[in-house]
Amino acid sequence: MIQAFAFYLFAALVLASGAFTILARNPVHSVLWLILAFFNAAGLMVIVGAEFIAMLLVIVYVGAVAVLFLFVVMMLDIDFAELRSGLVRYFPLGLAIAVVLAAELVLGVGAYRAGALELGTPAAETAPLVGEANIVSIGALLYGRYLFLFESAGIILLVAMIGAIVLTQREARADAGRSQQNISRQVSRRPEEATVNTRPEVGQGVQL
Amino acid sequence: MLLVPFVGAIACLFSDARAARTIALVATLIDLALGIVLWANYDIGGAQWQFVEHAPVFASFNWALGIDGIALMLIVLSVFLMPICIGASWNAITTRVGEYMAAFLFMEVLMIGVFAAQDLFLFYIFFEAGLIPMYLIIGVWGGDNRIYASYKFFLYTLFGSVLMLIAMLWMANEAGTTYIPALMAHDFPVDAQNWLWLAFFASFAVKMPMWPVHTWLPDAHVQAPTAGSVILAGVLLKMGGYGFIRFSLPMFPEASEHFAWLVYILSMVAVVLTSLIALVQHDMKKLIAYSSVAHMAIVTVGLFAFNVQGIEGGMIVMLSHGLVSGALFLCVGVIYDRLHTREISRYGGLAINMPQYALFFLLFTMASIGLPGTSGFVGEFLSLLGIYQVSSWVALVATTGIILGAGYMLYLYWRVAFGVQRNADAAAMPDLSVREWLMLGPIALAVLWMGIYPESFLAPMRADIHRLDARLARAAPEGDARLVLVEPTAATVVGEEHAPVGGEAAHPAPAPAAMHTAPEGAH
Amino acid sequence: MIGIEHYIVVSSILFVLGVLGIFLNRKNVIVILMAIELILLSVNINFVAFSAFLNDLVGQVFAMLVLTVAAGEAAIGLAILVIYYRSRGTIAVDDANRMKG
Amino acid sequence: MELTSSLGLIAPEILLSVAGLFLLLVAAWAGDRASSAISIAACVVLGAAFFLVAPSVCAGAAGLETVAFGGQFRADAFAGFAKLMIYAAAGAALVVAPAFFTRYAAMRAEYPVLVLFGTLGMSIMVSATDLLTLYIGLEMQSLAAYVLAAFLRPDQRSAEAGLKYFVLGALASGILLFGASLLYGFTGTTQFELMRVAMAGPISTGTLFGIVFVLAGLAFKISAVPFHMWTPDVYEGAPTPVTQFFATAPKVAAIALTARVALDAFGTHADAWRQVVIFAALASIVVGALGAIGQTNIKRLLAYSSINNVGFILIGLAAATPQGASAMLVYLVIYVAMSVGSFVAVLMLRDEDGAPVERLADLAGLSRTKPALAFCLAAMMFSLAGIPPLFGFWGKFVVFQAAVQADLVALAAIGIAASVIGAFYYIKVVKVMYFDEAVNVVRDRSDWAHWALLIISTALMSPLGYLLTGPLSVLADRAAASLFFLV
Amino acid sequence: MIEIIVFAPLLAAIVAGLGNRGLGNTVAKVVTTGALFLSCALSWPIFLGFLGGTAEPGVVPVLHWVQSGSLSFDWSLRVDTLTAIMLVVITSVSALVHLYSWGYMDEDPDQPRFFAYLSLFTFAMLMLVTANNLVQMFFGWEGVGLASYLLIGFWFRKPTANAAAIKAFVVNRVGDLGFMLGIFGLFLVFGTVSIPEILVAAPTAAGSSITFLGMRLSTLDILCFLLFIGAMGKSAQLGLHVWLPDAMEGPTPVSALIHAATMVTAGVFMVCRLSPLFELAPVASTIVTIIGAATCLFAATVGTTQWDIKRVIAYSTCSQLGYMFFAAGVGAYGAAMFHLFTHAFFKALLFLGAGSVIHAMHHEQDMRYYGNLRKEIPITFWAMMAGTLAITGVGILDVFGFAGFYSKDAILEAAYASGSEAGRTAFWLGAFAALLTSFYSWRLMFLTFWGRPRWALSEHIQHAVHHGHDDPDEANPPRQENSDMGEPHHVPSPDKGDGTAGYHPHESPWVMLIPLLILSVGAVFAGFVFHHQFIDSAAFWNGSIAYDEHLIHAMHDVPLWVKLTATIVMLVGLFIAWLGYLRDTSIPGKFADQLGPIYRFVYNKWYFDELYRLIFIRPAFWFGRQFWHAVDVGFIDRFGPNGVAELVDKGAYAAKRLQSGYLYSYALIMLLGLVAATSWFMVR
Repeated sequence: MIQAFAFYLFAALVLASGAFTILARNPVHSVLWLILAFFNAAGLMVIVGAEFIAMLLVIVYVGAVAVLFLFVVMMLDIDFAELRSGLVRYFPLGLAIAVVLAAELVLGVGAYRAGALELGTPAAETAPLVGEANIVSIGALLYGRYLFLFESAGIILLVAMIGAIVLTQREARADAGRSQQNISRQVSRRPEEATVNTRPEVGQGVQL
Repeated sequence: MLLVPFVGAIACLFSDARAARTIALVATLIDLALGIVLWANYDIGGAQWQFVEHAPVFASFNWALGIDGIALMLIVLSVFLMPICIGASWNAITTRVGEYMAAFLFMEVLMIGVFAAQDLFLFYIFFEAGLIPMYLIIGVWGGDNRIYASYKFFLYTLFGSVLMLIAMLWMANEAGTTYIPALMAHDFPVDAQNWLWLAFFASFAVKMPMWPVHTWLPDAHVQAPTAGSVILAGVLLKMGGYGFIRFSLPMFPEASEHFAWLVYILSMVAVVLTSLIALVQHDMKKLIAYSSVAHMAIVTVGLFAFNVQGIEGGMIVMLSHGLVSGALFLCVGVIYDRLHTREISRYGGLAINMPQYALFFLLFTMASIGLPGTSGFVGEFLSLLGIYQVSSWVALVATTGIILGAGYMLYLYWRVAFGVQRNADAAAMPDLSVREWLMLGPIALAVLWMGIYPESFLAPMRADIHRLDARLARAAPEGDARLVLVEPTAATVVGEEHAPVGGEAAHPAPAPAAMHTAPEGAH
Repeated sequence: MIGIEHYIVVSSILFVLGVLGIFLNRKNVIVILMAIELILLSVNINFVAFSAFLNDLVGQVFAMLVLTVAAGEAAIGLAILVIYYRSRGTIAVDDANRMKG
Repeated sequence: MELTSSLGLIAPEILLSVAGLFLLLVAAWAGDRASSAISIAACVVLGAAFFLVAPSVCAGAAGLETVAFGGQFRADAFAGFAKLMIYAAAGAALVVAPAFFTRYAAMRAEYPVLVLFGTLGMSIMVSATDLLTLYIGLEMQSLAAYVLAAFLRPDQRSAEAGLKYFVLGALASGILLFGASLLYGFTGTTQFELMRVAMAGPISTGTLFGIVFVLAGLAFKISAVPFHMWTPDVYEGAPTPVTQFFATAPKVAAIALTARVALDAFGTHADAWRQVVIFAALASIVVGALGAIGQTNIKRLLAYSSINNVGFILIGLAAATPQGASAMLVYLVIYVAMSVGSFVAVLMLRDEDGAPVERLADLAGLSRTKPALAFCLAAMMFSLAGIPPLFGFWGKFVVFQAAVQADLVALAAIGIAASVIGAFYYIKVVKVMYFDEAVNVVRDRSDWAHWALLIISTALMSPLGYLLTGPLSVLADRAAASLFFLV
Repeated sequence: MIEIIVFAPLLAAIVAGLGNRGLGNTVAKVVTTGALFLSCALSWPIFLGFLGGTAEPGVVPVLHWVQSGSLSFDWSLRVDTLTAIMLVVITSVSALVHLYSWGYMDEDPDQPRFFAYLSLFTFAMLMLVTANNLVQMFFGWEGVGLASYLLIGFWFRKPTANAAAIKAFVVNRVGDLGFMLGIFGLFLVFGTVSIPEILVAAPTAAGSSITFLGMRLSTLDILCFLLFIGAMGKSAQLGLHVWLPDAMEGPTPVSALIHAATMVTAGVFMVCRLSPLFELAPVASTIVTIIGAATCLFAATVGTTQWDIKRVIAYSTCSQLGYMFFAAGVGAYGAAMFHLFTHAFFKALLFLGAGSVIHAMHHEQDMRYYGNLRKEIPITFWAMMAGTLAITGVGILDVFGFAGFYSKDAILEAAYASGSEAGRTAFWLGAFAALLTSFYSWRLMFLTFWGRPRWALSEHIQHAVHHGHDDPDEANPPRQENSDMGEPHHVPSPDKGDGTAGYHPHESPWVMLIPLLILSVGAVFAGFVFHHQFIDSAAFWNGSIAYDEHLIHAMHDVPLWVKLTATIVMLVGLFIAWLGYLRDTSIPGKFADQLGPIYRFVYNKWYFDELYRLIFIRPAFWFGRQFWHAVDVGFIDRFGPNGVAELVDKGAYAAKRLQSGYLYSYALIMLLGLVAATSWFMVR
């Protein structure tokens, strides 16, 4: 009962905030709605017992991605007054198509036609480990069976990193010294050189 | 034979104008010599396929060459016309000579290849590849409206042939071989034949060209340089006819019979319509181009007469038309080189200042209208004779072509060679040069030779055409005979009277028993 | 009891919302990026739900990978957005039609 | 044990990733000065990977011994064949890049690294036998590609290209993922093989939707109509070497992947998806041809051309037979060679300032000013149009042959008839080069690397290419057989 | 021997033609004329051999020609009685015409060409008559057509000459259409094109029927009819006669040779050659009879009103050919051939005489500007007189007659004797035509040689007088008086000085007069000498034509009035001519005024030319233009290539529009595709 209530609550919220995400005029609001959507989705996941993914969702998305969005929105400092969300020419058509798609998905996939949904039978080796927490089972899979993909996903992140840097890095060579990174100096730096133990008095700031 | 022009072409690409001309001429002459050797060594009545080269190249592709008499004749025609074309372009082409000559030599390779190919796809490759050099020839060295013409030529013919490719693929799949002789003996299911036939027809009809897909021809001819027109009319159009003989008829005899009415109707329309159109042309090349359409219609009726005379006639018309229309285009080129216009009205009275030219022009005009003693007659006569045995209506309409043909050609001749000299510049044109003599002379001789002693040309083809005929007869035994003899009253007739309708023979000459003078059929 | 179909319906609608977001919006590219995140979210819901109902963890692994990739994607998308904004001075969707035809 | 053999099977991928990481370090240390060296090194790595893969292709590797990681990955001859093409194409994209970027002072050391990682992604794609692997490979490739498209930062068009590519790409992968999730849910597995087994028998609507969504997502990657919309814009906007890369390697990967998904995972329901594929094929041919006609930009024209070509490839897919798969591979080889040739030729077109020439009109009279270049480009165009005896014809030929053998005569007929429309714009390029008055825009001298590539591809396209048909057919047949587990 | 006869002219033609101006006039003339006299000299012994019954028919093979399936024919030369007659006629007249042309064409710069054409013509004609198969006959048939075309258009600077040449060729081609179809049909029926084989096999086909153009017709009738169409074209029978008068644009010797003596008789020859076939085709024979008779009458009526001297003779030729045909039609092939034979002499004579007159009158051809030439050119006059006597058939029964007397009488008798309805009709028409013949022939004589000189009004004469006689460009005279322009524009006023304008016609040179004299001899005696063999001797024909004994007997048994008819009508015609053109020259004018419409109808040649122009030529051009612009350009191109191109362009435009550059529309289209696919599966 509680479960059902929670489900409907989360589901309604996730849909509502999703809708507001795309409808909000101010991108900052959109981001905030998006965050709300993520939270609710995480809630949905918790209901079915996927705590790890739910946590991940909150941490990665809310903590990183959404903040990144916010950051960019702020950084670009766009004149939001100008960015009133207008409707595209094909809006009615698009809406109609979207509705049709939704209906088809709901009808076709949701199996309201045939009552119970026939699901496939999973392979045994990927079933959750008996008696272990969700996170343990996933971890075992990731580092065992799906090692290759896990590593590859790492490379994807690397690529994303390189890409983001390559694209956004300002041409800094002209004004050398501003932010040129000297990796060897960084690496070869020793704690003694870098840190000083000070004991400042209360009320006094650190001398830098 | 394929190698010589190919090497020549490569050489031409990298040489300057003068060298290119020489190389091209030498290459084509060598090929001509080879062609003559081929002819001389051809064993008339021997095996159907001679000089066979066969090399499996890869999975479904084979390098298979070989000729029969029909192909031999067309190859000889090609190699015969090539040096003349080179000659025709000797002075007329001044830009990018090397490439021009290379294009022509490539054309030669491809033309010979088409006629010699014994593999379905090899044939297709040669058939299609001809588009490229021709496209360039028209487009680069053509007249004012060359781009439209070259496009039209290219796309029209391409569209025709791609359908053929599908049919070929299907055939290869069905028959399990791409070897043409094997396919010629393969019996395709009758209902499939219809589709295959139509697909092939699309290609060959465009190439031929038959009405109503002929409209690329006048444009292409008009815009092409002289030598291009010569090759176009002389050889390329023959590919269509050759295709009919090599593919449509032997491979799909039933379908050929089934669609013969279509061919007849289109041909009849073509004969009358294009002749009338030719009558009102102002542009010489256009006129000749339209006349080509009319002549090719005679070819098609001949080929689809399903008897020996018709097919042989069709072949001879093709050969003859190759020579004659080529020569006519050369004639146009001769004066075009001097005055740079093809407007008929700009000329007149050329017989006064160019009597030799007028003589040649006259000869070719006469050959074009099928005067007996010239090549045109033998072919037309045989074709029409052939078709008459199938349908007197078709024969009647097709034969009106000889009236209309006489009309427009003589009208042309009048306006160009006769009459008064209307323009001073036209009147001042010098007569034929030695080079032009060398171009027109051999064709003239060949035209007369073919007219007076066509046996030289008929003999190599005879065995093959008989085979073709036999195949047609076996597969299409229905009574083409709308023309039927009956012996209702004949008290004089002794012996058995057999049913006149259709009967057992493809030929409608079921001579009544008493008529011993009439040999039974042609087989 | 909440069945799998409920989840599918939710995720389907969310998916469609995301898709709508892409072409509903003509002024702001960032919102489009967010719409894409919505789509991915719907996918994740799907995966997790299926995973749970199938009693199979692959779905969750998949969802995790999707999360990872989505993060990278977001980074790159934003980076592209930034350079686009730098070069054009706008992020309006309507303006991104220098190339067409 | 299993892990060891699996690692052996992914040796090329390991090589690529290790090399990528190493070169990234080098790039980070040495900066952009080392970009040429890194490019060369990347090329070497690609070459090495090429030769690592080659034996399995030659041997026609197939069967269980090619399966790695419990069915997520398969290094069979089919994948190998595709990988060979991908590596070669990526190498070509690397070779041509420096000369191009130098002009903008935009040659970054990261370029070869990104190409390498992109290649790694594709490599994973073509070997993927699991939706997870598929997704990872796809995204790795895509992310690299998004970055590459926007690589020329100062150029507004490049940024716009990157943006469009990214947004639509993300949408497409969203669609694909949604489909994947449905498939997972309704079949209970993400492995192709198991999926095929699970799908046997009557098909549920959910699975069907999954199939459609997955194929739609893949159709985006291969830019099949109606998921092609990004192609012209991205091809035009992206830096030319990148465009060349896009037109070749990712396309190969995506097509190989699509083929594997369609034939392996959905193999039991070929009838179900065939209609969609046929529609996409014909629509691609027609739209590609029509779209190209009005173009004035060569790169855009080639983009439409690639859409057009994809249509033909899909005809091979629609056959859903080993012959069809083999034909696809053969076509791909030819297509890659033609595309490389064409784009290299485009790269070689520069005005006297060295700025690239992209307008069709500027080609006018090229045959006078740069006869060799014009000749090569003309050969490419005729080849793309599929006119024998150029090699492009062979590709179309095998594809249609496969279609006819699969009794798709009508499809083949319509497709080949529509190809005539395509011929129109190819010969239009030739027309501009050969028939129009010279405008003398193209002046700059070209890099030797360009020439080398151009000559190689022209030689391939020339009738000499037919010499290759024998081995090519054999290899493609083996590769296709491995896809179908037929040995 | 026969080879030499046939091929000597060909060789000469080649030599003269290729040598052209390089060779010089004299060489060309000598070569060609020499070759012709050689042929002629060799022909007469053959003819005499058959006359004496010593020669046997034979076939000389020359060269294999065509072998196609069961069809096979060779080049070969056949000699029998019929051929021998034609050989003599052709070679003799041709040789004389060659000779005559020495004088007539003396001032022309293109003489080698002219003589080459003439010899070429002779060769073709000889091929025609020696043909052993229909195809070779067709070769000759077309060959003479070509030569005729060339010779009519010899003065090619004149548009009328060109038009006439083309007209001649094209109209002949219409006939050839029939001929070819006839050949095809014969091959279809008999499986051969060899004439003897066909004739042998012909009786077996009698009574059979055949489907032609969907109609079931008697085999031999339809085939003979088709062949006869060919003959009609060549022999200028009613309907296809229109080219013959216009052919007078050619030089006069040409008219004499081709359009009087030889080529135009090819049709008659063909019918006679195939006479056994025609014998078996009663319906076709009837048609031949009727057409022949109708032509005979028609041409004669037109001939009475023409002013151009050559046109009068041309229509006269046409008319005489009609006689020959209806003779053949009623079965009197011998008579037809006989008339052909005699006609060759006297008509050639008349033409050459007319040429001589024209020569004398400085290329003036309008008889209204002649008059009183009797005294100026006496030899020509007497020669013309002989010809006129021959054509009008002057003679006394059983005593002596000029050539036409025997042949024409024989024809009329045969027509009467045949007993058929058509034969009777032909008889009466022929008789009336004979009256007209007499009238127009004497009219011609009177206008030309009697009366007062009326030369002064002639532009030609004035031109000559004012510019000196030997005007250098006389060879290509300006457009000549063309009498079909309507009413005579100036009726010569009788007294304007002496009407001579100071011009003195001079007699032609001897090279022209000698042929006249030789032909005069023929015209006078040919009938008398040969009529027994031609008409009465089956042995003479020796099976080369169908010979109907019954008809011959019937001919001899016709009533006396029938036999006298020809003479009587001749006298009546003479009288009328005398009345109208010597006695009171105003009568014709009044007569013409009174019968205005009929006169104009006849004067304008029954409006055949106008009719043909209206229903054939103008529509042909109109349709040509229509088909070109409307069908080819307007329809096929518009909806074919151009239409497709436009469609493609529109599609390209649509594709371009679709590619709007907006992200959302791209996404929309992707989504559309997705929804379409899913919907497809949902509803499927």
